Amino acid sequence: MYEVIFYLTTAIAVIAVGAILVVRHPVHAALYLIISLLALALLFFLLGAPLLAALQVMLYAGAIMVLFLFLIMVMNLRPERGRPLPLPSGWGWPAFLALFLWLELLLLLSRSPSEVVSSTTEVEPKAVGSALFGPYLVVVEAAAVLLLAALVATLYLSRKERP
Amino acid sequence: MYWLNMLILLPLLGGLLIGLTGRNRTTFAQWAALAVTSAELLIVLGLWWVATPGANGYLYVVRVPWIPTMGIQYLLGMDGISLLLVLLTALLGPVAVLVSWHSIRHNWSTFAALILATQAGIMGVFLALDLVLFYVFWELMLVPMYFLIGLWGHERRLYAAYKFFLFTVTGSLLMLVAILGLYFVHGEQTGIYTFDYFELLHTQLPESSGMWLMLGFFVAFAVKIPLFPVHSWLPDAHTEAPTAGSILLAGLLLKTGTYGLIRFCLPLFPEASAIFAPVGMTLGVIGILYGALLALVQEDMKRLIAYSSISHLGFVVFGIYAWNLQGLNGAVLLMLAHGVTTGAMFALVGMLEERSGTRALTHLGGLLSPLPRLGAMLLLFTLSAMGMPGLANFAGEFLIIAGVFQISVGFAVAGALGIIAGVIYLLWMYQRAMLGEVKKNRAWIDLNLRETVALGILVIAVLWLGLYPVPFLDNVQVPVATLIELNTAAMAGTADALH
Amino acid sequence: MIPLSHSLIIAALLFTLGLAVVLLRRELLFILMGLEVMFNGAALTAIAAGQYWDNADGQVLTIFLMTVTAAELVVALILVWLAFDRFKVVRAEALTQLKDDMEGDSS
Amino acid sequence: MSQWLWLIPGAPLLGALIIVLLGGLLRRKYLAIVACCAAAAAFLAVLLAWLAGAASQPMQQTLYTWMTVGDWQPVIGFSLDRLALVMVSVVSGVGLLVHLYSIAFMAEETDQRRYYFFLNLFLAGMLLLVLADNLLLLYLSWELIGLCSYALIGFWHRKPLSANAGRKAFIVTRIGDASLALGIFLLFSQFQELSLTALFTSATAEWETGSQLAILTALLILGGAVGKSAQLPLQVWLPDAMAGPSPVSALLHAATIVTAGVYLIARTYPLFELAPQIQWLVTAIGALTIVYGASAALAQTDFKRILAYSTISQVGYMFLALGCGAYALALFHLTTHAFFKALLFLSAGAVIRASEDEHDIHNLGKLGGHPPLARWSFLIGAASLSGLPFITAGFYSKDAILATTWSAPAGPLLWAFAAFGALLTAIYIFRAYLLVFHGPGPRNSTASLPRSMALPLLVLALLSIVSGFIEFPEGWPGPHLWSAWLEAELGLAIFPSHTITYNLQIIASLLPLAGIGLAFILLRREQVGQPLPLENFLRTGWGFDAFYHATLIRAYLALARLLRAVDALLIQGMLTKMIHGYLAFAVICRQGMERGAIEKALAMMTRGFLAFAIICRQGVERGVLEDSIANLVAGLRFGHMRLSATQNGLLSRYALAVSAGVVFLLGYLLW
Repeated sequence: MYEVIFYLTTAIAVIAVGAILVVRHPVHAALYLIISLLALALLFFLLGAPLLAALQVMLYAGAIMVLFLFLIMVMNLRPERGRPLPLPSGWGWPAFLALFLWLELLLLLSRSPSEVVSSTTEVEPKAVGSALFGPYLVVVEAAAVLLLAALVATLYLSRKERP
Repeated sequence: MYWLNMLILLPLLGGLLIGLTGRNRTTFAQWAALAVTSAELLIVLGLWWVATPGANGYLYVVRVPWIPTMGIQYLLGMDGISLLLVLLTALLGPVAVLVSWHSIRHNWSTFAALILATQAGIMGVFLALDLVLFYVFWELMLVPMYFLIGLWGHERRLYAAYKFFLFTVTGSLLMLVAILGLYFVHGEQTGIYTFDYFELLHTQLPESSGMWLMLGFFVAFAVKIPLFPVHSWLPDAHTEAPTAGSILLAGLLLKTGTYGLIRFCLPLFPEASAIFAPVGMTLGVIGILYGALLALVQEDMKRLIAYSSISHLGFVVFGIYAWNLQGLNGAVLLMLAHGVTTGAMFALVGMLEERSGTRALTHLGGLLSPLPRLGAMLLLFTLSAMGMPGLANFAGEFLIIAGVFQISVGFAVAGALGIIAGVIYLLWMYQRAMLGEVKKNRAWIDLNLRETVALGILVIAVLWLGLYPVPFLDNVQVPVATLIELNTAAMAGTADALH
Repeated sequence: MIPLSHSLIIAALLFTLGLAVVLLRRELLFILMGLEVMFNGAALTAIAAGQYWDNADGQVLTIFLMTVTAAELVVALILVWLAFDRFKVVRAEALTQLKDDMEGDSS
Repeated sequence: MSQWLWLIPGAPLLGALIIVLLGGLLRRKYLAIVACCAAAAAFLAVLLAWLAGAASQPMQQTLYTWMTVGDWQPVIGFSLDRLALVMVSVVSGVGLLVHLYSIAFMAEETDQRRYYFFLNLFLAGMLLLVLADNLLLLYLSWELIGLCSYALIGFWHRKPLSANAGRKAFIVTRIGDASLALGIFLLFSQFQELSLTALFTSATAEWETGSQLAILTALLILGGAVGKSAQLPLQVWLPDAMAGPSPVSALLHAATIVTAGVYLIARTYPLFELAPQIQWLVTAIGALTIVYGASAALAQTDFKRILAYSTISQVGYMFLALGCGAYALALFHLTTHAFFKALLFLSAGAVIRASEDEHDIHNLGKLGGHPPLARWSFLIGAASLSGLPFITAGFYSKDAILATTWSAPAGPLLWAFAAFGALLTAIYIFRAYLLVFHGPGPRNSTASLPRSMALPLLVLALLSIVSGFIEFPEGWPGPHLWSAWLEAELGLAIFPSHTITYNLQIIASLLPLAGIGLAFILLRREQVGQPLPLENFLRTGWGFDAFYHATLIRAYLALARLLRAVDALLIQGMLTKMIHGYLAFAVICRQGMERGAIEKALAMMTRGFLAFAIICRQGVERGVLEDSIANLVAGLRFGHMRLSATQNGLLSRYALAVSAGVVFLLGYLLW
């Protein structure tokens, strides 16, 4: 059962990514990307990394993809200008894949925790945390500096051009 | 001695501060830059005053581990020679700031930051005794200089900046290879992998690899000096740079090359250098005569002075490779003298250009009457450049030729010819710029107080160096004696090898 | 129990697909999405390896990967926006400032 | 007094400093007064030195150590022996008089600050030169006076003639200076010592007479002396130097600077005694220069140029005496010459100034109306210069030199030269006198000179007559104060036997009289319109200037231009081409990898071979190297243009390249 879910999720992720390769509209591509990210989150969960799964959903599927969509919206991109937005035609497949994912998640959660534990060894968030603030403390600081730099760069790039 | 760190950090941090806060506040940037450079000068004067030489001739040493696993340290040291060059660096700082006061019209804060960064880099080069640290400073001084030329230069500034950078970087990469080579040779011999200058001094080099490593260093320094075949970046860079840039280039950057010869080429590879010395002297003498001849046919005053720098630096190389008491003393003294004299001449040409709008000798003339003070100053420094006794360059040139005379009479005669050639082109320049009829009639304004102060500092230095160089020479005795011991040892070694 | 090799193959598949997106699509936004997929493939490798050795390091690495991705993406998106705003360009082949200028350097 | 020795050069130096630093605050009139006070202070200091007994006991003073290099520590130190005492007296005395004269002469000038600064500085330099106790300090002052000469000759720098003359003087003397410097280096490398007394002791102890080193050293020092003293072949600067103001000509180019060479040889005579060949060379230079200067002076039309050539010729007499070993006599002639030549220049200056800067002697004669004082003083100077027997100082000093020449090697020949020179001297100076003062213009004039100009003229006229009486000719009754006093330092001159001496003296005293007669005859011929034989040749100073210009200067400039062309073409061009070559090479490599088609490479190679063959044929046919190089460059550039298309700036291509590289690297690492 566990393996079946794993490979199914993998298939969803791969299909979603493959779809990015062929769809024409950026919004569709973004939708497929979200699907694949969610599928990956599920994979992380199955691989015993619940913290990462949660983070994946929050950061990628939540924050980053919103940025993508926002940008697409601001740029108001269309494959060919003049034609009406063909959104209604393209939502079926993503919806189907998402539904599939949801079902899998339900199935997983409905099973008893012991079975899940037996099939994989979970690495606790606590272990991750103590590793982060133990041996990797310096790297965390460096990452903070990186984020600060990105912040400054973004501010600089997005400033209004002086007259 | 944390004062050594101060020497590097003060201009670096000061420059950073001015660059960040001085935007659109020109007056603040100017005065702040002046304050920082003056403070630097005061610190150096203080260090000079209290200097007490240690056992090995070093006055101050700072040693902090940096990357211990690779044997890299933060190792600064100051002996007599670096003291004098640091003094020169600090002296030219306020001058460079003062002459740029009005000639730099945009972005003063950035300009000040770059000037100070260059100064910090040069200070570092003169102080670093860890080879990796030296290399870092060596490159560090290039970058702000590139921007100084490229942003505030004259018409063909981008070409000049690009050429300058390309030449020097090519040279310094060879040096990096040589540094690494030395590191590994030393490591294999002793098992201690280190870039420490004092440790590397004791490396026993096989003859052929010693020669190659020495050549790696030599090429980097020769580009900076610059010696005859690789000099072509210098006239362009000097001509296109802003006045302050020219002062720093001619006064200081060129000295890093000759300093490198004295500090690294000779002591690290005494045998190879002893074999190489005749070639070095030949290159020096070619530079002397070649620069002097080409200077005669230049129309652009800055270019003329640039070629005269080639000639004078040829003298320095000449003296270094003569490798005896008089030659080395003279070389160090001439480095100081040339820094002061040529710096002042570039400053004067800059002032002349501000007033007349041109540097072309064909358009100048007769300016002694409307600009008596400027004319008198230019005469003084021109005389110093042509080796008038009692002024700065004479003592150095005299000692160098006296030293060379003991090695080879022919070379000495060629050097004396170089002095005559110097008189010819410098007087010709002075006559065409200052004497004769005034070619342009406009409201001429003589030197103002700011310019007089800037030049006054240099006048004092020129007279002091010419009339009483003992305080400077005293500092050089111990390092020079060490170098000469190395030479005698090396000569004995090669003599043994031959028999 | 999933063997490590399977996870790695999946990760490689994702990575390759992302690379294909980067190489084949012309729009800047698609290229960025492809990059995201590639990052995620890498993250999956790290997680799978961490699972295999029963170690928190893989997850730590993934967290850093996310940080880096976030920083990279923010700057990249701004740049895409600037390209659109200044040059009215959304496709990568229209941005050819790096092209070797044959006439310019024949001095 | 010893510790106050520095005052002698120090006083004018201080004056110069005051003028340059505070001159802006002073009014024009006071500048001259400050300068005169400084000169007077120097003169007073010299007088004090006389009173303090410097005439019998040499004085020494060391101010401070100049530089320290190992054991060698040259000092700033002075020594005042009898030789130096003579020189400082002459220099400071004439200097003071010229300063006084300048007050009135330069009163109209606007740029007096510069003038007095350099005049005072010159005085300081000259006194320093004389007092220096080591060669380094001597060289310093040697250069310093050269500089002041440059600045003062070019004082009226707006005229290109003046500026050029100044530069010429500086460069020509600098050639001599370089020779002197090399001599100093040679001495230094031999003895590690530059102090004069120490040098002489070690040189006489270590070198044999006539050894090569001694000859070389003496020759190099002679080169320096010849440059400063304007002797053959470096005499060309002095006639042009007359472009400067007249007082400057009087002080620098008659009394002092040109005698610096004489002083130098007299000072270093122990070295010359070690090299008899060079000593004879000094004699020969002197003899030739006497005739050269006198003959060239014969044909000049410029008033001051006559005096300039006369100076060259008279300094030749001093060289003659030096070469014969009669150092005291050379010094004697130096002293009297300083007086009468300064007198001649100053009175000529007064005449020229009164006639509104007219230099041509014919025009001066036509203008007439010269101040009587100038006329009389010029006459006295001319008489003294030509050596009118018994009553003038010039007779006593020149006659002694003529007499002593006879006993030198090749003596009679040298004597003939010198005597011929003496005859010419009388001719040219009286030709000038007669043309200027007895020309067709009105003779009588009431124009009087300002007092500060008159006083120096009177003093110098007096000295031009009486200063000879301290040393009567050899074999005559009367005082021989001069040679007796200097004997201890410079030795005695050698004279031939008394009968010969008397005969020579008779001939020598007749020569000036004959010369004056000849001058009258020459003048008649000139007024009829018959020119002198060889006039142009003589007027241009035997064509030395043109010769030097054609050979040395043009060659030098040509070399400089050639090197500039080489610099531009070879070094710069090669670099650019190298960079282009690298670029083209890099692009070819990339192109070859991308297309990967062997045919293309083959086709390119064939095309390249074809092009090469064509280029070779063209090269052979035309026989010009440049064409082939140009074609090569053009070919490379063509290839570059074609191949740089791959660098297209497309993002995805670059990304592809990156990933391909990664795949390749990974593959390499894995297998």
